[in-house]
Amino acid sequence: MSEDIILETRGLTKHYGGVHALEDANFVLRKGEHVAIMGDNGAGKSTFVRQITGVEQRTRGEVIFDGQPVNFAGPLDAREAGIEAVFQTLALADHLDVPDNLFLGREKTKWNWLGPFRFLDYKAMRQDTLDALQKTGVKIPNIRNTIQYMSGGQRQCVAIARTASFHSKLTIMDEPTAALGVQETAQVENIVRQLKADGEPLILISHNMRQVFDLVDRVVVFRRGRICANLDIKNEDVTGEDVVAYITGAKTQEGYEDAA
Amino acid sequence: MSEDIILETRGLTKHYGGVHALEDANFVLRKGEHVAIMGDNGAGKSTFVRQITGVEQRTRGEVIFDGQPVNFAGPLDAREAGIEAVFQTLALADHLDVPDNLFLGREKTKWNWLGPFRFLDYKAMRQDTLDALQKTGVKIPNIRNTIQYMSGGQRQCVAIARTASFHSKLTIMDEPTAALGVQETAQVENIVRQLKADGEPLILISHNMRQVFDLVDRVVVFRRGRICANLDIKNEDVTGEDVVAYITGAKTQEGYEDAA
Amino acid sequence: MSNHSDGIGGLKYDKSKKAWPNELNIFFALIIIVLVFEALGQLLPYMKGQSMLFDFNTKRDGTILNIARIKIIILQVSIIGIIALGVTQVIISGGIDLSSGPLVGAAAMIVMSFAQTELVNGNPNPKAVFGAWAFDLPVLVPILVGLLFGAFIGLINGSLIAFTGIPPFIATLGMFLICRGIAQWWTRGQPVSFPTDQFAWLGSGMMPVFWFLLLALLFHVVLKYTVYGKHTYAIGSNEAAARMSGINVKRHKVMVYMIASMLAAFAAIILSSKNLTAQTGMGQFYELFAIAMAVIGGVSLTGGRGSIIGTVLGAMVFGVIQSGFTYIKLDAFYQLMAMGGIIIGAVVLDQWRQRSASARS
Amino acid sequence: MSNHSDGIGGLKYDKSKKAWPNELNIFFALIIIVLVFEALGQLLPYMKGQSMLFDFNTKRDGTILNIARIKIIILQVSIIGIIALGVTQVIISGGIDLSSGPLVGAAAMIVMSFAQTELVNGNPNPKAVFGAWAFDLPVLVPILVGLLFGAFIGLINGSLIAFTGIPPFIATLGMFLICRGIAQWWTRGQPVSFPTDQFAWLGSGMMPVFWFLLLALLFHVVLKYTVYGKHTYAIGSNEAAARMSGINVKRHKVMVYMIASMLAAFAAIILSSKNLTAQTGMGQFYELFAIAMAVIGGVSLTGGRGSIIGTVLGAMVFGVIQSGFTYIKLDAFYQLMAMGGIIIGAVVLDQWRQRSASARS
Amino acid sequence: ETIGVSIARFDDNFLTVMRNGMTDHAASLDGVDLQVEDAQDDVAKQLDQINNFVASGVDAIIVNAVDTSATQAMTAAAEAAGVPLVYVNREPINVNELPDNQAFVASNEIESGTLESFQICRNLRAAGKAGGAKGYILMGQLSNQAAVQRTKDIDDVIGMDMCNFMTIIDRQTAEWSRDKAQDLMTNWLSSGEDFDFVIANNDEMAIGAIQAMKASGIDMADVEVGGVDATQDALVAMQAGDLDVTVFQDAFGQGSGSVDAALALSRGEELDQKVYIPFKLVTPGNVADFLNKN
Ligand SMILES: Nc1ncnc2c1ncn2[C@@H]1O[C@H](COP(=O)(O)OP(=O)(O)OP(=O)(O)O)[C@@H](O)[C@H]1O
Ligand SMILES: Nc1ncnc2c1ncn2[C@@H]1O[C@H](COP(=O)(O)OP(=O)(O)OP(=O)(O)O)[C@@H](O)[C@H]1O
Ligand SMILES: [Mg+2]
Ligand SMILES: [Mg+2]
Repeated sequence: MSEDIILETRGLTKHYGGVHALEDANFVLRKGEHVAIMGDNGAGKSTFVRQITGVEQRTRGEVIFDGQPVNFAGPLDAREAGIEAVFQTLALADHLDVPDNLFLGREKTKWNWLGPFRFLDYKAMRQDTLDALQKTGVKIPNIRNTIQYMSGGQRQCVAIARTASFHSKLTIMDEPTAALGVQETAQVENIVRQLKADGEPLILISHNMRQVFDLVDRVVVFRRGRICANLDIKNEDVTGEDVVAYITGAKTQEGYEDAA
Repeated sequence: MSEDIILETRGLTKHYGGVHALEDANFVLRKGEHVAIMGDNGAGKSTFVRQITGVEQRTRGEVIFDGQPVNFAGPLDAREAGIEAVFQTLALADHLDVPDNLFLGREKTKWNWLGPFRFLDYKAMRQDTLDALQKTGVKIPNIRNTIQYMSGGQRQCVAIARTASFHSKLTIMDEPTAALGVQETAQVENIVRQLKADGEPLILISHNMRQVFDLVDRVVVFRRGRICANLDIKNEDVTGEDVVAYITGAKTQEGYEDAA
Repeated sequence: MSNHSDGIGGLKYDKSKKAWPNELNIFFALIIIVLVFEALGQLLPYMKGQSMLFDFNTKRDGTILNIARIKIIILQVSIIGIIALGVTQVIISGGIDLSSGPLVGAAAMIVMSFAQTELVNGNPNPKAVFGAWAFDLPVLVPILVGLLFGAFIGLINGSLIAFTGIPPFIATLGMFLICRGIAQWWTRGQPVSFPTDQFAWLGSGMMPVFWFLLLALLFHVVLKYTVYGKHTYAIGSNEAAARMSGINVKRHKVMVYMIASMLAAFAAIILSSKNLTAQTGMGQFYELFAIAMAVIGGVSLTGGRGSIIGTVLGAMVFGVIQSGFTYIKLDAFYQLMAMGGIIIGAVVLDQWRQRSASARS
Repeated sequence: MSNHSDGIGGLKYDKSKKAWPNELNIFFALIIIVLVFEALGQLLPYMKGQSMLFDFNTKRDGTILNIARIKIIILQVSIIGIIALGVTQVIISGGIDLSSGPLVGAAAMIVMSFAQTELVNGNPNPKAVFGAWAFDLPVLVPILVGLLFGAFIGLINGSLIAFTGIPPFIATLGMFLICRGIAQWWTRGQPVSFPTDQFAWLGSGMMPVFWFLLLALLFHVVLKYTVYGKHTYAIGSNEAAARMSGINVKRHKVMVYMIASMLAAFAAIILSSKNLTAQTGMGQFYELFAIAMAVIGGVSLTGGRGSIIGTVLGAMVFGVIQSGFTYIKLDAFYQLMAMGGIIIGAVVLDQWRQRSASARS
Repeated sequence: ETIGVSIARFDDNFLTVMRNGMTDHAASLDGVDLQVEDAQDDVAKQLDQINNFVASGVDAIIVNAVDTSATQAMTAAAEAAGVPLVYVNREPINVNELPDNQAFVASNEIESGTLESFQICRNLRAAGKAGGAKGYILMGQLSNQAAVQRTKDIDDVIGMDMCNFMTIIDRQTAEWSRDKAQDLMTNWLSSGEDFDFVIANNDEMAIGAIQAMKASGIDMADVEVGGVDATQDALVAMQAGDLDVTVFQDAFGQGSGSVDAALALSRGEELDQKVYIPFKLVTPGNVADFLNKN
């Protein structure tokens, strides 16, 4: 295996009862590379992400991260290994406010010798939260309100700010701009460009063709639980219509005939 | 008041504690007209919808529907008056399956003399569900699975199918295609076109400029809880950039200087 | 039901891997518990190889089954079982009902006062609550009084929960205390005894079992096949969604609590008839056991999931445990501990089967 | 705290309309209840104008306040209050603990067996559980034994809930029965009495109040200002999100239940010391009242919301009610009913204030 | 004068009769107010109730102790406040160290279980079963003193030479309740074992057992059944020939006696500090004497 591969899956498969949500996915991501995953609703994209991040346990297959076969027991393991993810369901605690959510699981603290009873450094977290949100361009009248009643876009921006605030070996974003307005979308796309500039690899799930063509190097298409195309859009001559054809099943790439 | 107005709001206002989410909204919708509401995240679009549909009680202002001032105690009243809505939060019951969700609150039944204990006509509902879903283009392996684990797009299509299956005097869709794939989005846009052809009025909330210009007659822009522009895109010369300028606050339309 | 039209494309769907019904797990747990008791019967020296469910001497009934034991297993849980049917709906709708136990006590006292007979062994009834007008009333009177009382309590529970928005735990805990108060206040703590023969018949012999199974069947159908049932599940699954879908959530909740309380009141009628007396302390801890039966039967305390079949099986688990303990002559202290362990064990088993079923597939 | 940097633009935000803290509502409810009792004291003819909290004769204490009554108001809820502190955390984390009451009984029996004195009025201790070695042990021994027992029970509760995934209601209901069994089995139902003077001191006089307030302060700080507290709220608010955010949810839950059970065990120590005896029936219904105190104090049974201050005020509500009833000489039956009504009323009031506060703004 | 009363349990039949004895007697006296509280079988609650009485400034307190070994703390609380205290029905453990302004009116619990089981033993002998008799024990709530004591009494009687022909097949708790006793007895019956007697810690459980036996067609003449309390229901069952033994305790008398004692103490009058009220055995022979007593 070449040294510069950050993530590889071999034969990754997930069945839910009788539903074959993900079948035999072979996927490779190089260091510094930005890849988009596209596909119909229910094609298995989020399922793929959940297997990689340990949110669920795979039915079979292998995941190799940073040169090591890994078997995360939960998302905590994945994060500790260096994978940051924005999940489609956002994973926010409704009754907590914005800073609490942003720092959930890695609070800034004082008096760390107190172990689990160490004290929270509320002030520092609040300031950092404002800085992090600024980057997403979202507007929130009062970050100390609980997050439960915030608008769809505000919630999504909090989840994105959380991921963007911490350095990682791999960032995964599942439809990060779905609920975002025009301005906020532009800001989040800037965050992605910054990651690219920093050389941090990214998996982006999106239904937005323009966004995908603007941002990433390569597109992987899922169809009915299988990968059906792997398109190097930076170097090859691929159009939006081609991608749609792969998504709908009008075309299937060579080497992926199983998915037909 | 002219006869052909289906919905009008006067000075509609909603405060949540200290948050002024909606301020003095004056809005008019004519019969058969399709209007889009655009605006930043947190601008108050969904709040506006919630006041009209009786999900929440407004702080002040008037709502006139179909010529009558109305004061819906809850969404049930609004639906009975003829307003169908796809909410941003979708409003699905996680532990029920697809037909149950589609027909929730207006089940097909037999033996109606049994009152609340009348029997469900499962078979008819299942068949109708398949037909309704077909229209949205979504793919669901088994509609009798509970909806809790379905993908974001599948859930959204169920919510849309629910609204599209029933005739109404006014349809409201809050970001209906946010989570949808390319194909499904096209299908849902066809549903909207069909509504237009049938002369049913529609309020569409969307962040997608292309979609808005394709589908609707008029765009109303919200900013910081206030309406800041009302653009007749069918007849006037309005570009996407103009709309963005209104959204971001770079421009404010005459007559809406309050919102500046 | 229709078999080839349940999907509209997309992923491959393998029909042979249908989800394993929850109720089967509980059924297995039940069988395992029976087998353990049978094994203990063989292994414990002082049991002299007795069997729990079989009777090889066939000395009493002429069958190989120990009919007497099978009867008592279900008889002793029938009355709490009736309550559990109502509690099942309440929990499915996302609520909880703590008042059912004390309601049994209060309803029993009230009902029995309208079911008294005039002469006991030829002497005047020493426990008479009212004057002569209340003696030897037709059996329908106490039944109606009981059901009305239940409906009234349920109406209050339901209205408080639906219209003021207080948590069901608090509304029914308050009602718990109120009903205990009513039970003690009714006769200032004196028991009420000596019912009419008609009334005594309602809960005599295996009648409680008959009522339990009849009502279980009825509510199985109601929950599974009627609009009432569907809305109950929908409200428990996502109350906001149910409201937005146009279900009249408040009215429905009032109905759910009223039905539950009427079932508890009916249980009180059967219980006082079975015992030929009503006492203020009756029904103690019934609410906890009714909830436990439902939960063991797979009803989820967060709402939206569960079934009457599950609850009936959950009740059977309790029946088997109780009879099993007397059968192996376990000391009372150990009974409590073992009962606690078995309740936990049954649910752990259920969880574990559910998980391994989904992992295997 | 910082005042001008809490928002980043967008809507107009009116700071003067800050949300009204929940705890204030309960405080008002408390005051209303006190005022009602004072008014009743003036209005009821047989009360002869007595006051509940004031004592104008100053016949006993020399102050205008009825110190004896104020003391007993808080003294009588201190012990359940200590349990309620633990229950508060459990509920905030999205769980429930039914085992705390029976745990009090079991822990009291065990603790007292290690706290016995050898000679009672010069005679050998008639209730001795162990032999001579267990007499007159240093007071630390029974305390440690009690806390260890509590930690052990909590460990089992927490592990069952965290690792097998069974509902907390069932795990702790099972433990409820197990602890009752342990309490009865320990001495086969015999009470254990006659502790050492040192041990007797722990719960004597106003010591229970001291412990309660000390622990309340401690846990107020822990829940509000530490990582432990924040994670407890996060898990109760959205367990899946907490897990996805990298919180070790399982380990945390075990901690929460261990702390709750240790608090219940500590309550048992204080209780048995206060009563100078341990008895298997001790702690009956404490779990329900501890939960009720928390809920009246604004802790949400669906998790994620609540505070220690609220729970302390919730406990005070019970204290005032109980003393108030004796003060106005209410019959015991009516006491139960009125207590039920007041619990419901306090929470309804709270709900109503919350709503009208948000409507007004 | 106001007297505070704390009763162990309101939903106990016997204690209810005793309570009525107090209230009826107080009502017949001029200017005597009773404030009766339910301790709900909770020692801690009982202690708090006494403190509440002190805060209300009552003139005397009557306690029906939940647990007779928990009386020390109560004695101390009342003594510190200088309020007279009377224990009723259950003998406090510190009976010999009571301060001057405290007294007790009670029965010796050891008598009840002993009278009951000894009479059963004699009946069995009379029925010619001295060669060996088997039976069951129905116990009350194990957290309750009376249950523990009465069960121990049974064992003590069986331990005597005269009664050692009796053997116990099984003993279980039916928690004082007729319903639980009915189910428990039915369970026992389903094992098919023969038995000659059933001894219950109270009448309610004895009646439950009788109902279960009758339902399965057992002739009540063949089985000796004993209870304690002599409640109305029990006496009726005895008249019908179902119940063989019960034990009468003058609940009404204890109740009114305790009120008199409390009044005397609060007025500083002379008084016997210990008043024992004996149990009385009730059998079909003398049942008529007790019919209208409890
Ligand atoms: N826990 C589960 N149990 C059963 N089926 C599931 C579960 N999770 C997902 N599925 C099914 O697996 C399929 C793939 O879902 P997934 O969420 O991966 O789709 P997706 O590609 O992310 O779609 P979208 O673009 O709509 O987000 C869907 O058909 C869904 O119903
Ligand atoms: N119940 C509530 N309590 C407090 N604040 C609320 C509540 N509901 C909404 N808000 C606030 O009101 C503002 C408007 O929210 P709304 O959901 O209407 O935005 P939106 O325009 O629909 O945004 P998006 O495009 O992200 O969906 C937001 O700042 C939100 O935080
Ligand atoms: Mg997805
Ligand atoms: Mg919105």
